Amino acid sequence: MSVGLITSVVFIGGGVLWILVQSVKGRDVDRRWIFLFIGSTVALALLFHIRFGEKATPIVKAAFNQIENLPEGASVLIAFDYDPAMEPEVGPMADCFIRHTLARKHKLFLMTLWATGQALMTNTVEDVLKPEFPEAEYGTDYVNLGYKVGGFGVINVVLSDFRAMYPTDAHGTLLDSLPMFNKVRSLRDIDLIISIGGGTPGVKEWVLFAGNRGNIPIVGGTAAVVAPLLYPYYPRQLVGLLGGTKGAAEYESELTGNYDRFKDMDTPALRMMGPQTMAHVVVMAFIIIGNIAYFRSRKREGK
Amino acid sequence: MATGNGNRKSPSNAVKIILVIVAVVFLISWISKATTGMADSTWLNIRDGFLITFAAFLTLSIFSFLYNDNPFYKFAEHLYVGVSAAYWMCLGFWSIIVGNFVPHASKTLSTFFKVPFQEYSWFYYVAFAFGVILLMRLLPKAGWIARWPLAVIIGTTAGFNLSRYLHSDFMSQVGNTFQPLFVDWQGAGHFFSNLSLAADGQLVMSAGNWIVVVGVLCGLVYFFFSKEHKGMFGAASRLGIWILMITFGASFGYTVMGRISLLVGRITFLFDDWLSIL
Amino acid sequence: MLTNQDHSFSKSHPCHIIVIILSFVFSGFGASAQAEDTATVATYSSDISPAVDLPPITLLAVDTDNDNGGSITISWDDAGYSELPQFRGYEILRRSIQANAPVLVGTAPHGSSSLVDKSVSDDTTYVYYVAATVGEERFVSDSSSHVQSTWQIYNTTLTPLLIALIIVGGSVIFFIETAKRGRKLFLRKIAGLEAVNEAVGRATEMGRPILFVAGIADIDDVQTIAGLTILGRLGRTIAEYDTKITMPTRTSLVMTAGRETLREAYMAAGRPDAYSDDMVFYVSDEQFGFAAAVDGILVRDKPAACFYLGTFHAESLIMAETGNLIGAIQIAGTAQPAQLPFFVAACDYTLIGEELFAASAYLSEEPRQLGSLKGQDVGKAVAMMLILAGVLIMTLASMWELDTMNQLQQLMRDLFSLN
Amino acid sequence: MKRQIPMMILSTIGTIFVLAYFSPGLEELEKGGSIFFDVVACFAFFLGGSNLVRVHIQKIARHNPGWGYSIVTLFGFGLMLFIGLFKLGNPLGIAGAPTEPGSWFQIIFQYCVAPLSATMYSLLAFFVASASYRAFRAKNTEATILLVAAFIILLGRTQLGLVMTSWVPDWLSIAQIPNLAVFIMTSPNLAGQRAIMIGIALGVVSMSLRLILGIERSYLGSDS
Repeated sequence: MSVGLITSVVFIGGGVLWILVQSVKGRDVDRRWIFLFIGSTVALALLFHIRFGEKATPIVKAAFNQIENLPEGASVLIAFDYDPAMEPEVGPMADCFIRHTLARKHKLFLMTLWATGQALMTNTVEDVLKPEFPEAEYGTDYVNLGYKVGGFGVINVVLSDFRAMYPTDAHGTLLDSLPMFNKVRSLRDIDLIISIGGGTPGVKEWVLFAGNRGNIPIVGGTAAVVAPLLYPYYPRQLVGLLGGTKGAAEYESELTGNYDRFKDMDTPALRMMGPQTMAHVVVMAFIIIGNIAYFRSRKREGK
Repeated sequence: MATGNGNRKSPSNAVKIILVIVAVVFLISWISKATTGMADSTWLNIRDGFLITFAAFLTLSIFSFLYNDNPFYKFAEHLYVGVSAAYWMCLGFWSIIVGNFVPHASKTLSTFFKVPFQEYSWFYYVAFAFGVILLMRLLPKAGWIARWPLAVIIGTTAGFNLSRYLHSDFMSQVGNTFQPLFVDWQGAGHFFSNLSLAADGQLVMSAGNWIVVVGVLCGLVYFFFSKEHKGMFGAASRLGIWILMITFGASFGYTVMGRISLLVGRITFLFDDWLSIL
Repeated sequence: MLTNQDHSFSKSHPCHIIVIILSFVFSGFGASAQAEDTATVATYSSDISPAVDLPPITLLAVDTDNDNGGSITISWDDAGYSELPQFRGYEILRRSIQANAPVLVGTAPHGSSSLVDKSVSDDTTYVYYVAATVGEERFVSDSSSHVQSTWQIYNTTLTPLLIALIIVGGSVIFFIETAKRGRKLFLRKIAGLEAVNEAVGRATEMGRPILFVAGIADIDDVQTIAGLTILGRLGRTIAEYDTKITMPTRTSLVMTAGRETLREAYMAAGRPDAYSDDMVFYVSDEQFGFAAAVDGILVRDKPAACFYLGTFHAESLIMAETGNLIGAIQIAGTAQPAQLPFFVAACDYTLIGEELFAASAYLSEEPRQLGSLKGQDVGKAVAMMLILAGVLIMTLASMWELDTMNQLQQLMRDLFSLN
Repeated sequence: MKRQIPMMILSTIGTIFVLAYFSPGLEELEKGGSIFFDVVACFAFFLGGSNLVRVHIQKIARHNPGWGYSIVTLFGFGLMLFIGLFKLGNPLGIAGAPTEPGSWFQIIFQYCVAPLSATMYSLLAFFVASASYRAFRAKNTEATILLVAAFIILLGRTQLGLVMTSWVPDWLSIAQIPNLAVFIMTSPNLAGQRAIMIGIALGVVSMSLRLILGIERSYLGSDS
């Protein structure tokens, strides 16, 4: 147990207890104490780098297992359909998926339906893929198809033929000269699609236009706001789903727990979840205390 | 209570001292930021040091509102209002007037603003004329004529939204509710022999659909205006309001995470970008 | 000549890379077409490959339905070319009847059988060809019949929507007319609206102002207009009670419309002298700049009653919690489902969705306005019946695999998906 | 007259736009409508801006309480307007976008407007906390349902929910908090959202009709 965690727990416990005592005594706690308390909770958690081991929920675990259970050398397509505003939430997911698939020696096809996704995709390749997997060879182990206009229309086309939409990859190399495309003609030759994104086109479009029609398993990663709208597709149309920072954090913990090589990897989502979890606990404590205070006061009035 | 800030007399010595302390703290921050800066030139370091310090000062000024209204918040608020109002006006001028209107109205102006001329369009002149009419508001006698552009806009809004809402919020939502009440039905025998309360089991999934259908119906009953909510109708309306309450509670709970992220973002800015202690 | 045409087309089409590549690959194509001048494409293709014994592709080119013109749909029947081992795809070629040489308008992959050409002009008549590319050879169809694109006056896919409009709109108008003739209407209570007078009264008693925020959207949003119509009724009460009102706005147009509304209200209450333009003022188009200023007004002016009626986003809770802090009576109303929870939690009364649009009718107590509410109820009843019918059909179709049931199910889906 | 003409304009345009939705040939109208709105809204900036300046000059002239802050507003407004309209410090001059990276306009946005906006936004974290302490009390059935739903979802968003109910067997997995949270989001929550949306659609139809028919017209001001 670190000093930081102990300090924070003592702080939160003490604070909650104090507010509880005040409330039970029938004194309304000044909201400034509540403000100070929630602010300090988040600040402490950040300052002491507090993090909790997230255990994957079934829906995230299912995504993890899907990649885990593919045979070595399977073809996996990752779509980066997001913009910088969504990056903090879904960026960590992209890093995880790249790490996991390459560690499993799958072949990676990277593409994006968002103009703004292009730069983010390149960043991920430069910052994660190249330094961590120097052995991965372009054209044999991964390929960057880049961005094409057309939204779900692009999906429609690549469902029957990659070359019709992408005569070349993002660097202008003809697809036919890339070894990865020897056996891959269309999306139907892909073993798994991972769609990362929170807008339109995004996971929903991949499910409707590729998953349903081509019968290809899809794993999704989205911003938290969109996730509830996608739950109805799980587990039949979506094999697994990562919702927001929490989903990303769960995946990070699965990865660090199962792979020695990722033990010390950067885990931005887990880092974000420390303050999140503590703040949630505090908010829940507030709801409970508020109700205890309310019932006490009603009892008193009853007498 | 925060409401009880009372009638403090004119700025006391304490307030002055606080002002001085704050000024000194941020001055020190500026100097230290400027001296530890990484930019190429001293001038850039001084500038960036100031900008970061100023942004931190504004951030803390807004946070100080949580304690009480105070001169720092007032300063930040007034600065925010002035700067942002001008920001939007400039954007409106450059993107709409120069970006859309000028390329359709005048070759000379297009050349002046260095935007490619497109083609003359009478429509833009009409819009321009109505814009001028709106400004008649400034004249006491002709103010009433300014209602014309408002009438055009409100007419457009009413007409267009009528069909659009009926399409996306009425037809589509009614259509989305068409779902079987039994999921994956393979006969009663199969249903009962596999009965379980598993989250992905047939019973729970079917119950979900029942709740959606009954919930939508009862929710609609709640909104009925011209029928007294009594008897069966009253019961349905009561169930309707419960469903609405679950909706509100669930949305509230779900949003908390996003809101905390915002705070994490600001505190990270203060700790990392400004104080460099993370 | 041909290359030029190809090039100008390529600018407007995402597949332009393919087009350019192909125009190089088949550079002989333009030359031969030019040389033969009057010849159509079909002859040139059969010159190259008489070997394969397959009938030519048959094709149909028609104006795209339910659109704004500038689009032709080409569909074809593959005669077996796609089964050939070296099949590479289809090319769709177009020739305006004045011109001799066709241009490539697009390519289609294996398995496809139609393409929408959106690069046509309504003034020109065209013919189309479809070519199957097999290896290095191309098998070109006979030309399609003459076709010209045009725009349609009515979008037939929206017919169900039109029927819904007639039913819902018709019943609203019907009940407005009925109400004119003086039929009494029962209306249930809406707590938030019952409290309006109480709130204004309290502000008068305390000698403190009333804050009114018509949302943060501009005047081109129905919710803002709904907020303003409520202001129209509320303004009369405020003028009668002679209470002060403060209305900060996020946009200048809402300020203008708000002033018109409030002036009219004061006029109607017989207090035009008490009205001043200063009651309504523009703050800043910046969402949170506006929120910061409203918070400032709340803590400094301490209004006794706050009304938040219109479109709100994240600032809803910032305003409502600060208003709660100063102990104001707060009445909110919005049709933003995402913000309703925060208003419900922090305000005394909240108008939920539809109630916001009904509020001005309620407050006006004018029979015609109230009649429209009855019309809305008819709409709800229709919605409920449709849902029941749809659910019944879906359930039955899922339990008994009957063709008629499945057809009915598909029909319901099509009717409501409107495409 | 002062009221009849705008009334007529509104009814005519409203009717045209209701019908335009059904006519592909009139698609351009909708685009025209938004261009019209944009241009008029730009002119409205004159009204809003001049009013802003007038209000604050008045405050300063009358030495109203807090008039000193009005100077801050006017200073910020004037400075930003001057820099923005003349594109001062824009690396690409007049041809550059106003928000060109490195331009003074963009620097002020980045270090003044952006932090202010983000911080104002982040106040929500505090207000969410105070609202949950104060407002989520089981005063009656409705409030209790609201509170329980919120609590389950909150639990489901943290590790706590999973840990607390991980012992629940698979045949009862709906009782596991994360699953229950998903169930609430996708069933009752969805139903409530839909009922609200259908109601809103009807409300908009009815209000638009009242506007187009001229029954609702307070926003157009008075006759005299």
